[in-house]
Amino acid sequence: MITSEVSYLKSSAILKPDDLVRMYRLMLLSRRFTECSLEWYREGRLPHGLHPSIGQEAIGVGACYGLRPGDWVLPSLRTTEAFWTRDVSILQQLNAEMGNAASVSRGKEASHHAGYPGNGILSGTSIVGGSIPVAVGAGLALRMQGTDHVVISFFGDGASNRGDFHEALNLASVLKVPVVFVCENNGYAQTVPASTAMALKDIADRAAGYGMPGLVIDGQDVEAVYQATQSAIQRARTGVGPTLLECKTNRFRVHHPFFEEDRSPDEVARCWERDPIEILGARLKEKGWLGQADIERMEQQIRQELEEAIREAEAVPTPTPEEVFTQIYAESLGEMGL
Amino acid sequence: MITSEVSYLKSSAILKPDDLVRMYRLMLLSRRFTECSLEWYREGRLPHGLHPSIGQEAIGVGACYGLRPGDWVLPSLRTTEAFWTRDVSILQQLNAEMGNAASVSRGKEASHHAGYPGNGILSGTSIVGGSIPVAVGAGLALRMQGTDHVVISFFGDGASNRGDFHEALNLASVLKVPVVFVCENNGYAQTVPASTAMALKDIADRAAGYGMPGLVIDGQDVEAVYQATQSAIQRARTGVGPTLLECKTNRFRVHHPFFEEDRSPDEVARCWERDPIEILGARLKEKGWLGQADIERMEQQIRQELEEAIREAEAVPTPTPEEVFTQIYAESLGEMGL
Amino acid sequence: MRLLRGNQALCEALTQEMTQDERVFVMGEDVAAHGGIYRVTEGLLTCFGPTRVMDTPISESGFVGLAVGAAMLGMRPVVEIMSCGWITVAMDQIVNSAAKVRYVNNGGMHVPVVIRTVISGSGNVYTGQELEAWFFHVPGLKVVAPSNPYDAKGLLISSIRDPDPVIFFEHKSLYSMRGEVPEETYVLPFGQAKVRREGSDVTVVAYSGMVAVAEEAAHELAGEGVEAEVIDPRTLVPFDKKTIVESVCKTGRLVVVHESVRRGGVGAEIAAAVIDSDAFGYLRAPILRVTNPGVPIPFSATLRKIVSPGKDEVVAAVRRVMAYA
Amino acid sequence: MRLLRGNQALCEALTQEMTQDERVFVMGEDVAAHGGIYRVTEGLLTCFGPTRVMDTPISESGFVGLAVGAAMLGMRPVVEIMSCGWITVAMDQIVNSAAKVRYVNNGGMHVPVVIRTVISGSGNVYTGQELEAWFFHVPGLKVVAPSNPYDAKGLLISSIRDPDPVIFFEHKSLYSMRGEVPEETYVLPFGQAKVRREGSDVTVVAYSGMVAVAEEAAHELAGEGVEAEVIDPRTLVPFDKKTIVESVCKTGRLVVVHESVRRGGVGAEIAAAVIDSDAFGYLRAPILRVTNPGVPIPFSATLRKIVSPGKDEVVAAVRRVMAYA
Ligand SMILES: Cc1ncc(C[n+]2csc(CCOP(=O)(O)OP(=O)(O)O)c2C)c(N)n1
Ligand SMILES: Cc1ncc(C[n+]2csc(CCOP(=O)(O)OP(=O)(O)O)c2C)c(N)n1
Ligand SMILES: [Mg+2]
Ligand SMILES: [Mg+2]
Repeated sequence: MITSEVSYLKSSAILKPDDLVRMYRLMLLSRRFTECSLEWYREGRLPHGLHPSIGQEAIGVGACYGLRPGDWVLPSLRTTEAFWTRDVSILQQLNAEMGNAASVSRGKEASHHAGYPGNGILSGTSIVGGSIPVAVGAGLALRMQGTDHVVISFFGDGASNRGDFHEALNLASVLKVPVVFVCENNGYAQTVPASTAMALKDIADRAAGYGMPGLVIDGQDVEAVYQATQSAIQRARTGVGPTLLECKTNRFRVHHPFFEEDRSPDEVARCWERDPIEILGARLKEKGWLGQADIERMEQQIRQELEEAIREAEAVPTPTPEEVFTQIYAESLGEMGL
Repeated sequence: MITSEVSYLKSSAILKPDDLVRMYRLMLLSRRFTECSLEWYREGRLPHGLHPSIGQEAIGVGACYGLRPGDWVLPSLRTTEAFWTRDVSILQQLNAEMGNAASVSRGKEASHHAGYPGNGILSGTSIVGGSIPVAVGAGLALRMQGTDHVVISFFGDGASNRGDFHEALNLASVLKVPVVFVCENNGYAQTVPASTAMALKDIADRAAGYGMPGLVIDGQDVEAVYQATQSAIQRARTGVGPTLLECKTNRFRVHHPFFEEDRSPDEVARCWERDPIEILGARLKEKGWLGQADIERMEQQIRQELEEAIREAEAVPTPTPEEVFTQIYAESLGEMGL
Repeated sequence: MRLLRGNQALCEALTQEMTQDERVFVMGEDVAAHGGIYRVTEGLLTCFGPTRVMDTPISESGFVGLAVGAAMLGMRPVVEIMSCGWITVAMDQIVNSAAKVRYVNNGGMHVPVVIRTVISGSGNVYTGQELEAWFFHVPGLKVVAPSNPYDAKGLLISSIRDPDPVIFFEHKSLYSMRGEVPEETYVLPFGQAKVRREGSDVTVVAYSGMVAVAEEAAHELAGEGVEAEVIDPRTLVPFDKKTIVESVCKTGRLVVVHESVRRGGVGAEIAAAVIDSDAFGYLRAPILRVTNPGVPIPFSATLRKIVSPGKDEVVAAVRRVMAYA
Repeated sequence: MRLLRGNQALCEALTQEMTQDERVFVMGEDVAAHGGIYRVTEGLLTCFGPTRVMDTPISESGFVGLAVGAAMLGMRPVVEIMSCGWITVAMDQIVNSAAKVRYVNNGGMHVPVVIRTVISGSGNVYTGQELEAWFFHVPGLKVVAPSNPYDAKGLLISSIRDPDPVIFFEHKSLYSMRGEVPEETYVLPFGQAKVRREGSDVTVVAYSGMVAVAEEAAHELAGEGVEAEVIDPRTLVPFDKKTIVESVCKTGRLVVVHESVRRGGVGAEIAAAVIDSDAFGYLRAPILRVTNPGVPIPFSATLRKIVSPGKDEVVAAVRRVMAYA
């Protein structure tokens, strides 16, 4: 099944006003967290900076919102939203961004590839596309263990050009693994436009090559993402098989603060015309489910949480030197490591 | 463009009776060469045995027949026919099967991955699928050099599940490389049926994922293969881009003589119902272009050529021991190799 | 005791572990219906069914990645890569996924996966490659290389039970080698070398397919009055440095034998580690290595014989170190 | 003479070679429009146009394969893999395609390709990996690792002109390092070490980013009256064993420094090769290695400092060998 237009499967999953407001808050939190992180990075308060998800917030929130405990996700380098939606706290992620002694990896890995087993988040690698087969394997385990849990694998348009994408989707389809592939197509891989990297319009069209449904979703519409993912999750849970969801989106910022922006100001400005937070906000206001005052309260709350968290994170010491040698293996090899 | 049925592009390339008789002879030669090689291997006269192409002869012959000097091919482990069609002699390939001092690699590589630069044949590797990007690179070079030459990349159904297939086809399409991808879909990778390895009927459907036309061809019909390849070659030569041709075929024998046959005798017998040599033979007889007597003469000639060649090949000495150390690098590193 | 071939010993290890631990499963090309091209997984499909014994497409990177993901969620996958010559296509999943998970999660997740692969020093330039040195170089991976059926069974069971990713090298000659193998389940600890033969004149370290070659050489040398101590480290990571250093302190001479390429091979590390150990002061001769001299394995059998180290080369090396000073 | 940063020196090498040889072309991620994330390919797109300077999809295995195929038909591709941490995905094309073509064709075809990649010992567990030892182990590959802008330019030009596949390691610190670089085109021969500093007490071998560290250490040691001879092999394959062996014959002491992991690293081979050389009889102390001790590069800068070898570790190792006997 191939859809070459923006569309999504109908689903019975109903989002109540409360849910939508919660989704709005998650997106807003992610936006502010990212902005602050970039700011704090510029100020030297954070060591590395992150890959800003600004403009793409609807994808991680919409896809993860309906997950159940016991389900798993494997975020891309940019799916910051997966963490919030799966209840990782600001403090946890700031600790991770700092690599301090309270971070989940105790300074061994950065925030964007951090794993939180307690929250159903698998750690990814820096190798673009390399985590897609790992996510499929996690799904395989869940099925072998007799559960009806599912895995969501997030990755970018660029990752879909890696051999691992191909092998993973083919394996998932032929083994009917309960996994949902969510491609965050922001049209770029670092500085290279997708049009330079592939000769097709919709990555969703790749699904047919694995005998899998592929759908194009409006990645700026959190409800659309939610509904499509829910259908795909349902398909996965019931053992029918995996689905590829291509969420069309835009990267509103440069790839990473290390980079210079090559895109024209015009092109970047056009991205902002469809801000997922604005889109949901307008809808909620229209329905009367969220007022300007509510939003301001939310903003204030978030700002306060962020400030408390950074203060708290900055008070945490760095890991102790000896820790660098632990957890390479289950046991220390000592002299047997040569 | 996707065709999910057996079909092929119409082409203006016209095969004259002479051409068809020559194609018949090439297929017959390949069949007898392979049968003899297997026999000689059993008798210990050849050291390794080959991957029998019996039943698949129409593909290599049909695809390579219309190539021009200056075009290149990169055969799969089973495209024995590419060698004959590009004028490699029986003796050359027997020397290669023996790895003797007259073999093109001087004993360094076996026949099925031999390169014959003079005949426009690139060497492949033992790594299934690994040669597909290499073939694309050859095509890229031909275009950069300002020629209108093309490359044919042969590979099996199993190879289409490798990441390199994905990356190579995507690169070829986006760079509009003059290459034709010919997938020899014999339904098996060693002992694993394609139905276990992928959840789709037609590998041609994968082409859409690269923005490339994909066509299903009757791989038992040498004329169909020829016509479809000619159209695809035309498309490549004129700079329009690559094409994926899926040739449906059957492997009439076991993967390699090292293996035991897992398929039922029934299944194997069914393969023989569509023997490409019989199919073309019947057509030629019907048209009156080839009589039974011609065929018998051909058989006899081929048998004689084979016997002369094996005798000649057996008289060639093995390479001299020192040769094992040459051509690792352009120059001998001596002590600088450590 | 009962004699088994190496492939039978490995198959028994898999069968026993799959019986006692339902988290263990097997994945690879031709491993299910066909029983493995070297018959190591024979009968497993019948015993354990298609959900635990899976034939895969030709997607080594993909299915190693799957195994890593499954292991992260508590399974114990054993995957087969039919030849070390194309483990090259799965390096990323092995090195960046499997080997790093424990570290980046500070132990919060780990990857108990076993990757079985076949080495041989025969075949051709591709399939003849023995690349254990690559994995040896990567923190986070354990590397196992049994030399006989008894060790193969015990080490495979230990590998499956080990909490870390293990690259398990099976030399083709192991499959047809017969040896005594107990029926019951047993484990062999990692990092314990086996002194295959005691001797006081020279220490010969060899692993995998070269242990038999070293033993043959030792036998011949004994006829000349030279007593070689043959040591098989059995696991390369962890590595039993102590046993080897003690032996060299005793003999004062060391020859290292491996079938893989010399430059940057495991033998270089063994030599370098011994040099930087208590044995330094005891060394009476240079440390020699008997290895592939740096040649791709050619197709011609005549040429191939020149490349792979055999008994004669080991004997010659020992004679050289014995002649020293 | 004119001072250039390392990335400028490399860019100049590419520009000059592309100007004088139209077979040379460049391929990789972000190399064209962006000019390379480390600015090594800056301006090439403007000079040579999109057919000779190509941005690729994230398909390292694919485009390395393309480069091999193009090289087989007479082109001279230079491809960039942005971090050695994911050269893992291209191992098969490098080792089985590029490295074997000459041999399997008995010289009838060959692969003059250059694969540039970046090492750093910083970043994280993935990007911090320095895997030169893997390539060092593979017959058919040449391995180059310049330590300064002058060598970088000359060695890159030599690499492009070399008929064999070259893996060209660029340490991140090289890009910002300034050094004298002649404007004209020049080549540096492979297999010729550079004695960076003469000394009679101890030989210190270091390459790539560690040469500067070794020189710093030598400077400090000179203050203590210890004269270290610092040697940069510059190319690891071919390797200038002679210069190092002669130096060790003179000094009697050897310390090898590399930023990559110790176990199975290039340093092991250097030590093992020296042991099995004329220098054996001259060695007055064990050969020490100063390396990453076998730890993935952690994200935390505090932790990272512990892992990467610095001046102090080199000084300490030299003091240890000086104290010996
Ligand atoms: C295999 C590999 N090649 C290159 C890189 C460098 N790199 C990091 S992020 C990135 C772009 C990824 O693009 P995409 O998958 O579209 O995700 P996005 O950054 O747009 O969210 C690249 C090329 C890498 N990390 N891994
Ligand atoms: C990467 C890799 N995996 C496994 C193998 C072992 N192997 C050799 S041929 C083959 C089957 C190839 O199947 P297909 O591509 O369909 O070609 P066919 O043999 O059917 O012609 C396999 C699995 C290999 N050579 N390379
Ligand atoms: Mg993108
Ligand atoms: Mg097949």
